[in-house]
Amino acid sequence: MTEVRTKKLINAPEDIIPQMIAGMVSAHPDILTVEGPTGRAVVAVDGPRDGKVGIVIGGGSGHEPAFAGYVGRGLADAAAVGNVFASPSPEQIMDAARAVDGGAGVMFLYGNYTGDVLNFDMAAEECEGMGIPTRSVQVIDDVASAPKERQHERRGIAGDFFVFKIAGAAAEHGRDLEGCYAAAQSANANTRSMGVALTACSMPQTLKPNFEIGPDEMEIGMGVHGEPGIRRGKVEAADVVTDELLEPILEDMGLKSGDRVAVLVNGLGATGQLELYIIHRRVAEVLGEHGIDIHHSWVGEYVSSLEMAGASITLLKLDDDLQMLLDTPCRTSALTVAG
Amino acid sequence: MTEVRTKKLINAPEDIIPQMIAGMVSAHPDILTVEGPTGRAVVAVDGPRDGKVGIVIGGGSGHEPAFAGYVGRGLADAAAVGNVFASPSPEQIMDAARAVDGGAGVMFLYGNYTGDVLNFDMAAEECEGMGIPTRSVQVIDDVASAPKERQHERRGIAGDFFVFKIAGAAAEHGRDLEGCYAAAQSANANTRSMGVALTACSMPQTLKPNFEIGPDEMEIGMGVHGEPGIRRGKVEAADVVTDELLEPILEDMGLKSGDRVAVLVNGLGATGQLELYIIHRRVAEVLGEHGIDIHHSWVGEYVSSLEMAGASITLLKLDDDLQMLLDTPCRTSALTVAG
Amino acid sequence: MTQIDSAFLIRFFRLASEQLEADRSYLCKLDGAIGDGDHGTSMALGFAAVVERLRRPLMPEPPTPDAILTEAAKAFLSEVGATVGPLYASAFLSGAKCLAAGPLETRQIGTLIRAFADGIRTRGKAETGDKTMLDVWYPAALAAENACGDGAALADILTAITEAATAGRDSTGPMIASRGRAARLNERSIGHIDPGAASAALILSVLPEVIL
Amino acid sequence: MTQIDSAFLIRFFRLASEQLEADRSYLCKLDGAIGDGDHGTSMALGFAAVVERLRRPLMPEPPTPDAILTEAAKAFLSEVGATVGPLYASAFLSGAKCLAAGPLETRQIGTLIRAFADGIRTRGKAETGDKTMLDVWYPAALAAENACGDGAALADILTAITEAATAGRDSTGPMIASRGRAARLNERSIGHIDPGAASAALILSVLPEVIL
Ligand SMILES: Nc1ncnc2c1ncn2[C@@H]1O[C@H](COP(=O)(O)OP(=O)(O)O)[C@@H](O)[C@H]1O
Ligand SMILES: Nc1ncnc2c1ncn2[C@@H]1O[C@H](COP(=O)(O)OP(=O)(O)O)[C@@H](O)[C@H]1O
Ligand SMILES: [Mg+2]
Ligand SMILES: [Mg+2]
Ligand SMILES: [Mg+2]
Ligand SMILES: [Mg+2]
Repeated sequence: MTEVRTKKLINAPEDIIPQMIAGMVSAHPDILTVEGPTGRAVVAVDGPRDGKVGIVIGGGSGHEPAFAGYVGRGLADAAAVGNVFASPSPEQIMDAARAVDGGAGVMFLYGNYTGDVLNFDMAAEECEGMGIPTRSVQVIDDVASAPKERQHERRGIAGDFFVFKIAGAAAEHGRDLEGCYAAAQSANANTRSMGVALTACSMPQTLKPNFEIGPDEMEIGMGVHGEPGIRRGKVEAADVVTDELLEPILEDMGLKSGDRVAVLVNGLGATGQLELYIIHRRVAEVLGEHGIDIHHSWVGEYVSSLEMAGASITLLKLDDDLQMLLDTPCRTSALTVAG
Repeated sequence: MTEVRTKKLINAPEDIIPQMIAGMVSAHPDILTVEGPTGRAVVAVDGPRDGKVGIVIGGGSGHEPAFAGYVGRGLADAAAVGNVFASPSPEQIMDAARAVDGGAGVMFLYGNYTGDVLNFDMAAEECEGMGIPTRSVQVIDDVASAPKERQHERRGIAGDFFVFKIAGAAAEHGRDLEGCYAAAQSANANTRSMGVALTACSMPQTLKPNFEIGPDEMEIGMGVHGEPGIRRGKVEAADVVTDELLEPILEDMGLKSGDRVAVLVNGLGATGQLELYIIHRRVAEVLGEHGIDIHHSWVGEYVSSLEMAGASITLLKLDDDLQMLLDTPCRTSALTVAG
Repeated sequence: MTQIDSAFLIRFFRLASEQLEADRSYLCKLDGAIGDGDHGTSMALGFAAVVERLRRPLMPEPPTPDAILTEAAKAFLSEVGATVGPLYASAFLSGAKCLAAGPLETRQIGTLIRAFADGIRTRGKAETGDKTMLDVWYPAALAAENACGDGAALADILTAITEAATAGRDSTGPMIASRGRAARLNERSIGHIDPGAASAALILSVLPEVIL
Repeated sequence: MTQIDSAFLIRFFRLASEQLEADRSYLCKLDGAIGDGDHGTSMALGFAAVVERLRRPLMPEPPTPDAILTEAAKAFLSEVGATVGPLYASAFLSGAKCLAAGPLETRQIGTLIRAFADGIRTRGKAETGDKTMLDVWYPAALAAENACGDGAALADILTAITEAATAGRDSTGPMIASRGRAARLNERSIGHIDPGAASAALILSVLPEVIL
């Protein structure tokens, strides 16, 4: 199996990121534009405004629609787009930061990976040097990636979706940098995910599976870059898998009857909505049994892993403020919340 | 390769459709409900209204978000959901028709396949017998499936997206049955698609690839159920493939400088947005060279083929009425057009 | 069995259903080549639904042959839809008409087969030579009628049916499809057995076991 | 070469770049096992960007060693970002400081290697034993300094470096990662060579060819 090269519709591998960005802008010129010399800062056409906190998200490519798909009015003002699975560079992040700076400071949001932390921190230092106040939020939703005592080490996976959405809405409501940061951190503290992978993904440069997984195996807790998870075993029925993903989330969050959540059942790539909805059915069933209320659900591909087969489940525990921010309208290529 | 079983997150294969429907309704209770004894009619919560033409779409499953993902205010009032790749039955379609009948007649829209035609025609006969006037539109966008002289024999693929959207908007604007039918037929006559497949999909019942395709091959013109296309060859660069898909569309439609189109670059399953945007980039480039204006683009999975890798390109040639209808707000789980 | 009566039909649906279930993936594979790979599933589900329906009480009690075929049509159609739902529903309804006056002699099986074929043709508008299930149903009907008219023994009539069905199935290989999903392939459908013809031959292949 | 000067550095970057490009998929494969499979690509792209940059005119003209390393840092970082961008950028900037007063004797190569290692450590906060590239850079630096201090011949210093680098790389196999992406695997990182250590060993492996 590892001998077969994965087929992809790309041109030269070294051109994929610029060509993807060109494709996004050509598809959504009413929402997106590119600013700065690196060509890697995708900026909302009508997002950044004087006096509004600038929201910059970013990370490696291969997770489409993350990250640039979440750029637009009411959500992120810009995304810094790295190479496949590689953090954007400080220069690329700075292009984004400069484009969104409206005098009220800039907030960076990204998944908690060494590479992203290093690069965004360098950019943040540069901003501070220029007199632009910044705040950084590392999303840490993946319960499979570290125990609760070391939750600050956890990876960011599909929970990006909720944390970005909340941060964008907070900024849209005109909150100041500390207010936006507080909202984003509240979302981050109340978001948990866990995923399962069924097949490997392949980098466009190698077209070879990133890792080996048996023809009847799944990996519970695998990361969105194919980082090993916590258990490998035979593929099981959707309900069994769903329970195995959901249980640690419920436990980690200490959810109880009467709580309200938003749900994201996220496809990693090759797994389609037919399967994702079967998973959501079970999620809703289990939450119902626990007396936990679903405020809103999203089911589809929101933070992908190239063409990996698999899925993840994310819960965001809501309070009134988070709920209001979640419901705040936004218009991006990947998510429209209508007013 | 055919020996390996495709991994899917499902429970018992015979339960997948009811469980998928349960999942959809549990995820989008504000948009969707199920009506009728077959359990296969997914109905818009606030779609059907007295005096409004009822819009019923449908077809086999495995194309998610088609069809039930397009049910909601401003688009379809109901979808009849068949088994994987199999038309819904007349009874299932009747559940949908009864749910949406508001006294102004019902319009059925579906892809042009023998099975769908037979079943929807039986339902239409039954409606007429009950005094519900009906009109049926078979979507025929796939230029690869028959030559222009026999275009009424063409298959319906991703072009469903545009034809359904236009029909739903026409009904939302209060047009009568003939008016809705005229708008849908106008969309149908102005929509053309062509696709390429890189890998096979597997039925949930067999978990075996539906057809054989070499590890370095692609099939141009393949249908959304894996029906053979018009040319098999080595996988080529995205731009080359895009040109091969786009050329017959442009030629068939006779598009010329100054024309306005909407674009859909649709993923079949395993092919992600990174690749789809690279394709859109080239589509925009070629249309630009021809002086053809893009009014709006959608890029993502809109009519899928289980986990098949591949993509299709669809163009809808717009006049003022089609453009107005395309821009009309709608709210469904798969498509929100904000007002 | 000497009559095509209710017992015959019940036994027929049960054995056909078992046969189709056993050959589900073979039929799916045939359909994968020139169609969408679901034919085995639709046929197996459809016949299973019929068998399931016939297990429950039917009016009149005991049910008449035409009541059985009418219920079979409904059960098949409402279970699978698909292309084969309407076609086999029409086949069974047409068979119901042909048995409305009461049971036939077993030797007259060709009459029932022709009724099925006519039902399929009326609904689907195909003709023999279009590379469909009709390329099995009509030749089988003809072979049965001819053998019956020639005064052949029941066993020989059944052999004639099976042979004609097999030959009909194989005859679809070199044909270009002009109905259904495969019709868009033109020459590329050549060399593939039509899945609907193959399932028709499987259905007919159980007749000896039903009857003898 | 007898001096670690501009010519040395230019040659070093060129040879290292070729080596990393040649071993791109080996490094990706190592990274696939305990990371995300991109390490070979990031390293190859980063060093290629440096070589590309050094082909264009640099200030001052001719460029000083520290100017070269400063530009290398910028080129690498802006090309790849990733984890290795900031780490190697810091390495090169720290090397630039160490060469700011002018070229070193080739025998003092350990001083430059240590400067690189210190730069990486300052930026990434890892220590030896954490299963990272530092498990190659520090042992290599130490081996070079010891051999130099012992008065070893240049060739023997280089051998000491290569041996220490290889041993350092292999030492990461049994370690549990506590930095970077692999740190979340706990025991499951055991038994896999760290990709960053492997690429560090590859970089150091070109030194004999640079110098001799
Ligand atoms: N118009 C028709 N008349 C008779 N049989 C047909 C017709 N169209 C298709 N068929 C038969 O149906 C078979 C395909 O059935 P099936 O795979 O269940 O339907 P679908 O093509 O909708 O998936 C074909 O092999 C052919 O024998
Ligand atoms: N904090 C750190 N300090 C030093 N080296 C590190 C650190 N974190 C990771 N590394 C090195 O980086 C390597 C991974 O690099 P790479 O694959 O390019 O980055 P990423 O994990 O972001 O994909 C690891 O093998 C390890 O040697
Ligand atoms: Mg990486
Ligand atoms: Mg079918
Ligand atoms: Mg079929
Ligand atoms: Mg890596």
